[in-house]
Amino acid sequence: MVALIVDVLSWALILGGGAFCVIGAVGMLRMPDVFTRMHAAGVVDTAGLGLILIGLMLQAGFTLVMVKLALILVFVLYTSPMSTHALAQSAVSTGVQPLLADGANNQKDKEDEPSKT
Amino acid sequence: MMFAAGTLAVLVSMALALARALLGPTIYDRIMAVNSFGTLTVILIAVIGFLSDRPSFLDISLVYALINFITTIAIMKFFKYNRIGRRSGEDLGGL
Amino acid sequence: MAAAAIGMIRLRNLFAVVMLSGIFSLSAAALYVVLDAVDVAFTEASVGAGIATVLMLSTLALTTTEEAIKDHRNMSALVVVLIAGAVLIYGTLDMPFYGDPMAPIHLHVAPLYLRDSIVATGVPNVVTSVLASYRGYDTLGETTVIFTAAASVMALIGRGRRKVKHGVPEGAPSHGYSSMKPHPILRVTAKLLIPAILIYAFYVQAHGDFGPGGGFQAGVIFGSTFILYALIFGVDNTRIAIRGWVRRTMMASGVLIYAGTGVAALLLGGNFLDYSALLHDPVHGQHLGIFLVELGVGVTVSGSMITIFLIFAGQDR
Amino acid sequence: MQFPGLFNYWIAIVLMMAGFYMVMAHGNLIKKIVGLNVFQVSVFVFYISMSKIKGGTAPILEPGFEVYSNPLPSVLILTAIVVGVATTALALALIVRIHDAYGTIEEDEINAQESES
Repeated sequence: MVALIVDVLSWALILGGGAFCVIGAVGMLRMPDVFTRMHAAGVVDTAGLGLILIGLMLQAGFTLVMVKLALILVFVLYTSPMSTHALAQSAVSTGVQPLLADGANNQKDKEDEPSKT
Repeated sequence: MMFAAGTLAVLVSMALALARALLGPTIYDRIMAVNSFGTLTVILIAVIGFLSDRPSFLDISLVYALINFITTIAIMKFFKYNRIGRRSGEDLGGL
Repeated sequence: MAAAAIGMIRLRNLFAVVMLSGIFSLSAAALYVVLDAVDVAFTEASVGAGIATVLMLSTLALTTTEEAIKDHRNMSALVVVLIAGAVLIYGTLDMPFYGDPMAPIHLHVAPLYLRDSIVATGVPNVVTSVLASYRGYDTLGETTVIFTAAASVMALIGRGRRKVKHGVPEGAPSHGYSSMKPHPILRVTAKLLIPAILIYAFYVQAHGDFGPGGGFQAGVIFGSTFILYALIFGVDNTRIAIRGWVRRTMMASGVLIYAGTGVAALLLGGNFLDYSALLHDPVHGQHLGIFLVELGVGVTVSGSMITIFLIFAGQDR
Repeated sequence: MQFPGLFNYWIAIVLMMAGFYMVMAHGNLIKKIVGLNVFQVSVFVFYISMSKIKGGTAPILEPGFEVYSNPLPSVLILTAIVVGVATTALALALIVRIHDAYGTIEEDEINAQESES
């Protein structure tokens, strides 16, 4: 009985995580500029990875594997906001220039315009 | 079965992230795509470990989680400090 | 797997090559996991995604980031490549099929390794035991190659400040491996992460006998820790944290540990690198020998990686 | 099953062709190094795919598994990767020196400077 519940739960979690991954990736492809794409990437990093890893943890039970999965989760939850933060910051501090420089690259990344306000 | 479904989802997202890395107009799009491609690889390796009944291989994804961070920081730093004075995003035109 | 391959093929048309080579190596490692080569995937994970990309970026920072725009459609090269590919594909028609257990490669020494290594060395990870024991000479040679490469990098660009004759204008701002003062968030996180990664490197080193891992991987992870430190706290601080003589001693002493293990076996009455002679019980001797050898590899690799990175990163002062 | 049985080699060969083309057709030295890396990875994939046995698992002995893939290519490739990165570092160091000496990393420009002097 417990096994069944655990199975169903991890099914749901893994499928949900997979769905979040795909949603995040689609968002990454479809969003209009860097910063909104970062939001989408954040979905993959947190919801997708988190749900899938928790689902795997349920499958693993109380073993070393579960500890490792938890470690991965903790590390990613540490590092992913960090790298997004660093990325956004450097994008802000340098990415402003291309639009001010000239209109040469407008045809390529004109989508970037809204973020520069 | 459920692991296969997870693997499939992750593979699809990897393809999408790859597309963003190939298309991405600015350099930051590419960095971001590399980063989330790395995250997806972490998931993929973890799930494949379960898929093949050898979950002791999670070490690899743990390494990825760590190394990925270092790479992103390095790339970010490089572009932040090296790009100053040049128009970033422009030299990507080769597409 | 196919997705990985497509990504790799796409790679060559692109300009932001270095970042894509990062993706390339990530997908290669995923492919290795699928193909059951977890140790290789581990190495590719720590090397390809981390160090190689960082080194490429450092070189880009030292030279130029823009390739001269010209027509790259080189017909003769394409023809040569296509002919070579066609010949190779013709050659593969005689190859054994994918996953065929009766392929010649699986019939000769591999069953011997798989059957005997657990008995002879007591190490469940066959890759480690083959690496360190059966093919010990090979690995010794490769460790020496790494040491030599790092020493050559030192000899080539390690000494003196470069004099820029042309290229990068003098007024260009520093290339970015200076310290990262205005990033409190990064600094705090790095302080939390660096010890964890170091401990993890030691775990990989010690756990290499039982799971994927070992000296090469641990060395690279250990090195990446210092790379992270250098990225966030600055190259100069890293030079203080791990002095030049420490780095050089690490590079050299790893090879010495390796060779010394072999010589010790020689002195104790075995052959060179015959670890069975190290202790009374041959299996324990093998185990100890493998441990020592992996330690040597790890020390050399980490020393070399830190040295190479610091040389590249410290160039632009 | 004649046809699909060999696709792993073909993937390696296609990769090799990509890397080879990159080495030959591009004048930029860094691009050449990246091409060499691609070439290198193609050889790795070739070896590793040969070592795979259908239904086998990674060569870390554990009770409950009978068929293991071949450990020998893993060993060779493992060391080759690390040696590869060391030699890449060496090549990059050479490129830095070349850039110091000639001010460029384009092959034809270097040749032009050579023939001038």
